[in-house]
Amino acid sequence: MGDLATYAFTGIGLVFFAAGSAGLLRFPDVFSRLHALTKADNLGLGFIALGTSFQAGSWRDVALLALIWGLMLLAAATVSQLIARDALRERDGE
Amino acid sequence: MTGPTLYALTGAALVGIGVFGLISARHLLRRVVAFNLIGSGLFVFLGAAGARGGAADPLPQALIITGIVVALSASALAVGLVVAHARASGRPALPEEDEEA
Amino acid sequence: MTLALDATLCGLIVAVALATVLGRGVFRAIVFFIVYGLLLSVAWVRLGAVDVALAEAAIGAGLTGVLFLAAVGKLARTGAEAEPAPGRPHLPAALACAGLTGALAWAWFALPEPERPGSDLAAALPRAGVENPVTAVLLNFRAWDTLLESIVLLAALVGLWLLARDEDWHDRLGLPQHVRPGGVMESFGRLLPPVGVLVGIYLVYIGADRPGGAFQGGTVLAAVGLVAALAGLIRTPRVTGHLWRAAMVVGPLVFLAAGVAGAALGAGFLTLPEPIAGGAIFAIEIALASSIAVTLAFLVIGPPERGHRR
Amino acid sequence: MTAWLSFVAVGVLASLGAALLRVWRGPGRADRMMGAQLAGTSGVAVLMLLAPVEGWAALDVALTLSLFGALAAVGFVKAVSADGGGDPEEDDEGIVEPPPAGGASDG
Amino acid sequence: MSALVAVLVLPLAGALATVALPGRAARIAASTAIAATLAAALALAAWVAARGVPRLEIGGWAPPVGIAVEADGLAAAMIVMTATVMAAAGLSARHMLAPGAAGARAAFGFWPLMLLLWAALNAVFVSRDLFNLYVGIELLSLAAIGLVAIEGKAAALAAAMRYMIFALAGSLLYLAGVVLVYAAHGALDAGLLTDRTPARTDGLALALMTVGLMAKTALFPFHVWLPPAHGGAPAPASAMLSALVPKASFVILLRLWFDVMPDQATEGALALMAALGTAAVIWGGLAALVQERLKLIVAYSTVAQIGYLFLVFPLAGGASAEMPWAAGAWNGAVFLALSHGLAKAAMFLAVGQWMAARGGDRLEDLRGIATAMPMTAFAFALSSITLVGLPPSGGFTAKYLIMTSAFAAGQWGWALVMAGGGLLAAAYLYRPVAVIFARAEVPDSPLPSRGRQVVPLILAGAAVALGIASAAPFDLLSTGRPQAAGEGL
Repeated sequence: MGDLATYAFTGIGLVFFAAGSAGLLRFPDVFSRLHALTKADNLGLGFIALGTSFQAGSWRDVALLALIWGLMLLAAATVSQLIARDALRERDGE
Repeated sequence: MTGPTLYALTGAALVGIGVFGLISARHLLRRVVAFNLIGSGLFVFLGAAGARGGAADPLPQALIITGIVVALSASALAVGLVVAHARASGRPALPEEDEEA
Repeated sequence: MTLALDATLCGLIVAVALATVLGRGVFRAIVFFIVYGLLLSVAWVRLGAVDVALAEAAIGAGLTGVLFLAAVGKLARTGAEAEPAPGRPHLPAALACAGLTGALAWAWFALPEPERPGSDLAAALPRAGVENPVTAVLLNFRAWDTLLESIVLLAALVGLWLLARDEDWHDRLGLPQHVRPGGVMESFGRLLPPVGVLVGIYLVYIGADRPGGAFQGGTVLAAVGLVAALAGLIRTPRVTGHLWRAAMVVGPLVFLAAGVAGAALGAGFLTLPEPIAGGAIFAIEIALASSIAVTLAFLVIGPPERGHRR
Repeated sequence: MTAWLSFVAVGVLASLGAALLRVWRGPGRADRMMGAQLAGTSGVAVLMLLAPVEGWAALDVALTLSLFGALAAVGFVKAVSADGGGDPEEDDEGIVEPPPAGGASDG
Repeated sequence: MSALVAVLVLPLAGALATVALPGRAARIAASTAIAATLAAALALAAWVAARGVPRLEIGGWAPPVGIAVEADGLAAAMIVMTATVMAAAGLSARHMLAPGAAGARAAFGFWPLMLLLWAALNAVFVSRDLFNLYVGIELLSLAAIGLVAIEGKAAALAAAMRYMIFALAGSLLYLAGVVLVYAAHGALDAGLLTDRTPARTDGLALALMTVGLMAKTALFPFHVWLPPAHGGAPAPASAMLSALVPKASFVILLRLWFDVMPDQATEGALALMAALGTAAVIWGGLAALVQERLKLIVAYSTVAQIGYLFLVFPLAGGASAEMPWAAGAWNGAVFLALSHGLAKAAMFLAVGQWMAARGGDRLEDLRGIATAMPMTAFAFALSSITLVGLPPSGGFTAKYLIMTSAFAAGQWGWALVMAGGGLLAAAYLYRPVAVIFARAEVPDSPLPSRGRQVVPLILAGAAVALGIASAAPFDLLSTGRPQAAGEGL
């Protein structure tokens, strides 16, 4: 049962990562790329964390997985905001 | 080809790439980056050597951690020198190698 | 499948290293270098060296990357950021480097099966006072290396401070940082440090038994300070701040004092008698981690610069 | 299970490789930063996938990477600001001069 | 034994104190550390001379688990020479780098860097562990780079940058060799490696380490960084950089080729090293002939003098190792390193005082300075005698030993290099000596006190005394000398 969940969730996570990368490569301009990326890869990471947690031997490891995902979300939210601002400035200023 | 061999060859490649970067770059910051590539390549080689025969040997790991800290110290001083030199001379390259000057 | 994983990882590492060296533009090279450090720390996990992976993630990828990024910012400020014309194509140099790689590769296959000190090390480990063998090597067996290494950090920092201009000497360290009050960067700077401090202390604390230790934990603490400084929440001190200077030397000093105490008590220089070795190592690690945190943060911030009195 | 997790890890590494293509191509510095951001997320994901195989200490590495990823992101933004110490959210009045051409962006 | 710990610990403790304490207290701490380390160095040499080689397994862990340090005669002699030069440089720096004279920045930085440099030198001289040596030479390089950059001008920063590139490249090459050694033998201790079963990779490892250390020693063709770096620093820093820093990597080379891996020494490699030394003697001498600034003349002379040191390799290594002339060549090279260190430091300190009085170091600026400052001029002349190799100086004894052993070995060419290099040295040192002793109108300028003028004279006198009373240093050097250079002629 736990193994099955791991297969399923990590698989879904991989699909999101693949989608994020495809978006990053194929979308035409920086803002749509940013849009695609921040959603896809953090969802992918979430699914992978969820999938891995079914293999964890202790609640400590599960908590750690959650903490890591939370940190990545926080960083991603901040960074995409700042990158977008910078991209705007870069477009206008140069 | 087993795991350690793969990593040892990667380390060897990194050393070569780093030395090439060191020789070909003019921008001093890129040279400092190249030093870091060489050093980490050597560490990967050493780590692969320590991973031969199953269990990882702790001694090379300790040496590598020491090496990483030493490399950061040297990089920090080098980066400071690059910035101070660029501020004093207006260029981020050594005078004898700076063709645009 | 694990071999495919190793092969993909190694291929990516080499490709990223090549991109770092060959791509035009310093900024691009540095972005690639940061990714390189990240991949390398994954590789260390695959090699079974989690202690090294932690050090690489924190120091190799993290702090070194931020150091280079900050340098790009500072070069922009000097007006000297323009890339010099790339050198002539270096065919002989490329061949020489390929030769060097070839020589190392040959050496790998020519290596004899080693008689490792592994058995001696394993025999000594129960008397080391800690369970993590890497910590035992760093803080006990090869403590002299580690003491000198903590001094290397200090030497680099003194040398770095000397690169300040005389007229800037009494200013605060590094570039002045400013952010939009209440903006995203500022709130990020408020959210991250509490988590970071906990993680740093955790890494120092577990170092005795599990991967981690003074260098990794100290680096995380340095990162916390850097985030706070970059987000404009704290102002960097001046070189004349004696409390900070004392914090820089306390780690090496405690280490050195422990060594001399061993010599004075007849046990020998840097000898930690077995019954108290665990406690002594923990004390030294705490002092070292504090000094490492302060010194590393100052190394990345750089020498004092004018502009704080804007 | 080991084979499956390794397979997923290879897949995530492949998507990381694709992100690197974006770092190489640019064109703007924002694109490069995004590529690096995805590379960081992928690296953390690979470490999570390795944890059941290599031991759960790998999560400590992932945790460290996520912290330093955040620091590096702040470093990026600072490095491309006009004076090396700014914030793209600041209004342009007084403090921030237009960013200099060349050097930092080279697409 | 405790003297061995003291020479390692005291400069470190002093450095930490100078970083942590405010201005005046830092200078007092520095002076205390200098005096204490000098005393410890002398005590160590006395201990070694009386009782043999002290060995310390740090932390109580024997290799291969731990790190061992040993103070053989070579280490003890280098430590005493280092202490002498450091004490002299420290005395001179008290005035030249006082906060009023040099600014708060240089006054803060000089003392910790000097003490860290000293600690690194002592650590390198006694270390028996190849990786510990790596950490030691990195500490040495970083401290030295800081001292080169201390002037803060564009030229000094460029010189420091250039030096940094060579020093880091050299360290990494050395590290590459160490990595190969550990991968092959699982050991880093010199003693364990002497008894190893040779591996096929040993030749490559030794070659990598040697090239790296050559770059750090500034042997031709890796010398380009040295003259601007040594010529641009303040005089006390130049004295340390030129007299001491290249010696550390040279001592490691001696240990590698004569102690750790003597089995790898092929005739061709040894001859190549001496040939590079010859090129350094010629190139450094010719370049010194055409310089107009006295500090650069003195710095190029270091390039040439380093060249001599490498003649030891074919005369005492490989097939020569078992021969009776090996000991003479080995002693001669170490003697040359010692007397060059003392004489070179004396020269830089003398020039520093003249620059302070005349405002520059162009030969024109210094015309007739002997009239105003006879003691320092005499020190410069005595040092010149040592560098040229005239009796009764230490330089003469060293060259005599090397030439005798070259004749005995039938390797006449190296003797010729010695003689030719001496003539070149006489030529490039004649110009400054003639200028400073020339009769000229002496401009009225404030002079340093007699107490300060006597410092270079003491160093130069010590270099000459090495030649006059060479018996005691010889006995010291033979303590724990590697088997390869065992018996004398």
